[in-house]
Amino acid sequence: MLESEAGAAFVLAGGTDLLVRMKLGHIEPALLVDIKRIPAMNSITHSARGTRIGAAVSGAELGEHKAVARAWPGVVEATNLIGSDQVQSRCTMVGNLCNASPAADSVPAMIAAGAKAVVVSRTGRRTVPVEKIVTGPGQTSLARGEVIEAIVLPARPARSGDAYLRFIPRTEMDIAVVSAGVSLTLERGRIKTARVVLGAVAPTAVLVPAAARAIIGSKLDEDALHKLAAACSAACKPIDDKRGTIEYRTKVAGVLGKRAAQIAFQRAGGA
Amino acid sequence: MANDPSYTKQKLKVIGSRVRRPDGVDKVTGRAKYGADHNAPGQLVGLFLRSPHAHARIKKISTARAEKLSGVKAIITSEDLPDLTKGDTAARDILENCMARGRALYDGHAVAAVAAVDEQTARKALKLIKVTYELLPHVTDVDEALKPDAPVIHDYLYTNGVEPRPTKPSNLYNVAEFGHGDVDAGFAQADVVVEKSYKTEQVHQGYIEPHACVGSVNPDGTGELWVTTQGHFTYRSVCANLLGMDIAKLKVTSSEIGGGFGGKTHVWIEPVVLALSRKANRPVKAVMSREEVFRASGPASSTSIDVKIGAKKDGTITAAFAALRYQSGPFPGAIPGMPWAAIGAMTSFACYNLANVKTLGYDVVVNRPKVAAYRAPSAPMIAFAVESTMDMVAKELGIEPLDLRIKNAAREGTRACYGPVYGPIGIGATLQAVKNHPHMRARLKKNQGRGMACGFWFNFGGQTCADLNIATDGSVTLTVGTIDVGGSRASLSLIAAEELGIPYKQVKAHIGDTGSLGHNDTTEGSRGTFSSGMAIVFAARQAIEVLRERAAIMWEIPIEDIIWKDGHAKARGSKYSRLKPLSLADIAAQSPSTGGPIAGHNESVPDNAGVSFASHICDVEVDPETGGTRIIRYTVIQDAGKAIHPTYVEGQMQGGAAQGIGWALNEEYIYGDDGRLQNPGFLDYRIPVCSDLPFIDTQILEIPNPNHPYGVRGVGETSIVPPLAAIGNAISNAVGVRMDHTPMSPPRILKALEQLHAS
Amino acid sequence: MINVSFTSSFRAALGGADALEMEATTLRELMRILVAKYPRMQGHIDDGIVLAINGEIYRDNRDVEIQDGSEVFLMPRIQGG
Amino acid sequence: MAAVLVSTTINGDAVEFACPPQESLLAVLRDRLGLTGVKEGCGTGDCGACSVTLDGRLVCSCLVLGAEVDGREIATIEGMAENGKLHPLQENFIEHAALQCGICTPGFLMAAKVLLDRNPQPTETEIRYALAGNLCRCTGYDKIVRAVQATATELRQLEKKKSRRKKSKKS
Repeated sequence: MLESEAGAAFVLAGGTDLLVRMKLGHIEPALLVDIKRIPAMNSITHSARGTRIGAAVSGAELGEHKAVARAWPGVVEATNLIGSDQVQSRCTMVGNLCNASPAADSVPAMIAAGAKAVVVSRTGRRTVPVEKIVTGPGQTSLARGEVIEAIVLPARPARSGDAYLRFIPRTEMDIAVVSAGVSLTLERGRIKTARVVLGAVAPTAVLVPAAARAIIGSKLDEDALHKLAAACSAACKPIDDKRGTIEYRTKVAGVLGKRAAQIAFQRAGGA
Repeated sequence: MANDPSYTKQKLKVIGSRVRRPDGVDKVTGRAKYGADHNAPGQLVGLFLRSPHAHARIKKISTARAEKLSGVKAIITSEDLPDLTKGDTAARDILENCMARGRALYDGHAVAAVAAVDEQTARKALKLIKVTYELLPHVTDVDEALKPDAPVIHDYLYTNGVEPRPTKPSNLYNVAEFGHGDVDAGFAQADVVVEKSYKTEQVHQGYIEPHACVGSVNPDGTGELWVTTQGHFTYRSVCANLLGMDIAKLKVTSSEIGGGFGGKTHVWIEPVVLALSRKANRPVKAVMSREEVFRASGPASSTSIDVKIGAKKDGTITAAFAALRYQSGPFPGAIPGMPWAAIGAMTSFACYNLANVKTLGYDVVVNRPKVAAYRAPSAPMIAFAVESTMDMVAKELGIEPLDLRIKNAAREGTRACYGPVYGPIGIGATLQAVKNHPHMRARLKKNQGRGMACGFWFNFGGQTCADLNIATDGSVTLTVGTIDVGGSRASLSLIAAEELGIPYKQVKAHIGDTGSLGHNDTTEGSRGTFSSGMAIVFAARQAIEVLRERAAIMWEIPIEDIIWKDGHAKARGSKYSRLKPLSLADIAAQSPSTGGPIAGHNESVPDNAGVSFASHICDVEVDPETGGTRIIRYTVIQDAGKAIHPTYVEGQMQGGAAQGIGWALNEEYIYGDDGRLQNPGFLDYRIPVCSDLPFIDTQILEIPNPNHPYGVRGVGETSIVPPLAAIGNAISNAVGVRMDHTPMSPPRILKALEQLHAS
Repeated sequence: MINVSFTSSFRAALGGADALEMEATTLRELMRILVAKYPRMQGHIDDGIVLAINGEIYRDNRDVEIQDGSEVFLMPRIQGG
Repeated sequence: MAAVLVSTTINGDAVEFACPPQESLLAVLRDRLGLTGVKEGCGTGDCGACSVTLDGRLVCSCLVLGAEVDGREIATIEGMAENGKLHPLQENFIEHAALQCGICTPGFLMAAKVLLDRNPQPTETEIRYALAGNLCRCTGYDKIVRAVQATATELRQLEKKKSRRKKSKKS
């Protein structure tokens, strides 16, 4: 259907972004496909081998899944930060991803977690790292007729933790001005692997390998944190807009990267 | 006695009790009807086409294709709205603001309107209207608009209030001066002089209910308008005048109002909706979108202010000066002789007893929406500047900021900075209450700071008209012409019950439409409970006269022998000991045979609503790494006069404080270089949400207004005045930076912190 | 005799004066006398003015009695929200 | 696009309506079904005035399409009072003056009810975050939070009484 529609075709999951764009007259869909009643897109499966979250699973439903919240507290928190309780009842990770806003809350956390998107079309199915989906503000690498069926999170080794922090001027209801997601695994008290991702500081969420390198091998001491913050700030290519300045985003990206790393470290059992 | 407004010091029985509001059930069940909740048979949907440009000549509007669309019933441009204002410049500006005439003056300015059978059709029609614009240079910043090379918005505006009259038009349309004494001499006496410049960005009232109305004009020239408004009588006369209708032939009904705060004191879409209805010969309903509310209703001014205060070592202020530059959108302020900066200038140093004071108000036009009143209009911005500077003076002198204020506080006999001499006022009492408040002694943690600030507002009375009708069972109907934004039906019912000596539950208050009462001024200036309350007192006293007359007829004794006490007619003297007192219900039951319905009326112009003062205390915590600020604790202390319904008085104090907090921290209109508003929605125009705020403690001081029988003062507005400065002072005390620009948003605070650390 | 003072903005209309001594028993009478003597004051009155008698503000009522020895202050009309 | 025929349940009653596929549930409720207690403050999910529940979950009805609710259960403010008796939240909103202008009240009541149904003993912070999707410009939220707290206490006491009665019946 999506493939054959000549006009503007959209997938409707939670609708919390799509309906706003329709209301404001930014888009006039010729076709809307509601995926909420497709069973494969509506469920969460969680096992030792990994976690699969259907594209139509709402933020609230994800938040209520205790096992996923234990394994991936950062991813779940990030998803639960999307909007109010009203929005949580409807919004989805995949919708958040495909809306392709550089400030999407769940995206840095997903990328930090090494999440993959299961992309389906009439001709088949492929698995793509989340960071390859969004190519720019409002743009994705999905081809016409392709939709994301689910997000897959890898198996979680022991001694791992993740965290997501965003800065907003209020306590709720805002779009992130800057955000940071960190996921890491410890070995004998030291950080063995890490992924650090920033949001709202570039056209897409950015994975910052230099920031990860700054803390790998460390016990997250002051020096490592300082280097991490510097690497985060260095990776920023933000814009000045109504939500923040270049200067502000660059500075606070480092602060949030540091704070998110500390939380993730603690969650992984680091001292 | 009957119409004497003097304070009576009488012991009050029901006033001051926290009764349930009569419209409560309607409002918790969804039954209450607001602006958008009314529908008329056969109504059309009205939509507006608005300019995307800040300033542009409208070369051509072609509506032909839209008119041909099936379902489109009327299209209006300025050509359908001839100028009938006969030299009344304020009315002409309203007309031009409702629909652009030759030029679009701001992003969002209406250029055409459509009435169609449904929203989809109306939307399609808007897209088919083709407007040819020629872009003109624009200016949105108040300081930029005053520069010599700024684009001059109107070639007909010459600065008023300066001698000699300027030879060239400019964006500065008015200069006003207030004050007394000799400020130069005063500054010469000072040991310390502090000067500082400030900016405050534009904010919106942010009422949750968008403007909405249903208008219907008949071919015979009569019409009806259902509308959310703070002043249905004013809407009636403005709409009738603009459209050439007889005022009495237009009936305006005020719906329940979903917040106004000054923003619903002026017409925006209503005259156009009536014009659409007249053209289509069908009722038309129009509801603004939230985006339209931000772009095209009436926010408050953005400002640029200089303040200079001089003081002696002992803390005595020797001189105070302020220059205020306020923008009012593309048109002069709503009241020709009293534009926005002038009002701000009048309130500037009203809290203080000053020998030498001078204020200058510069009013400026820019390419932004036409400014409207917002709760104590113009006062919060100048209070931010003055009260911040007061803290700086205190710091220079090494005096506690509170003590500096106490030392210089205005009192009875002080000449106010705006001219007159004060009667009994409450600023000193609020400052003493601050001093004694436990909040002032609470411990603060790292990165936390405490600030306090004062505020002033005038309060008004205005033309008022009210009816009180007694049914045959003794229940009482009040009909008032001021609207109920925050529980005034309850307070007015309490007043009637008090005066008549009957239980609160026996009274039911209604808001009358324009057909049921004489003119009532708009419900602004904190006047609702004050002035309608006064009219109800007088109406009740008139009704009591009638009740005594009727008792005299029933008993067949002279009226002079009858007194009204505790809700009963009582015969005075031992010769009448056999006469059992007659209750209001007893007399009402006999009314058909004793002369007909029993009622009281009042038409009056209550004045002297009593000036009002408040002092606020605020604790903040600042995250020094992000500049994020949280309000940890907040206390409002206000002289409210007698609180008729203390719970709703507290509500006014808390609500005003919350709006001030939003203004201080996050709310602002953000314009791009293209002159377009970038954040016309609640997502990026950030009003405080529930999790942003703590409980807001209140302390009501009841200093009676000598000019009201119960001592009532206006209470609604003053509470928005102090928060900006209280928060600025608290931030300064928390992390050492003096903020001079609102909102004190995280990027601004972080930048200030970095500058502090760099120096 | 009553002492009449004015907001600074009215000074031009009063030929530079900012205080006057006048005889009047009501605000209406005072304003009539004032305009007769200073015709340019009519412009300010048309724009809207407010009078204060000994600090008590009268925005609309013009039939208020003025006691001898009172101070009357004239300023522009104000509006609220 | 042609109109969609939808069968749904609103406040316990079976309801059928037809609407264009792009029409919001908010527009359906207000303009087609006359449920004007559901308010529109923004139309973009930022103010919460249009809050209703959909299969028990709190949603902004402006962010739901009418066409999506086929076979679902919707509750609006109009259904909150049962058999002519106000819900304790409604009582307490009046009692504590938790409303001034009242336009946001239906949305707050729906959000507060969902909160208390799930969490009978919320902390002040939990209440404030649960209500953060609902904007109020009049009250500063103070009396709203107090009304919810008072209701929570009242409902817990009611619950205790009920369970005590059950126990005494058993024994």
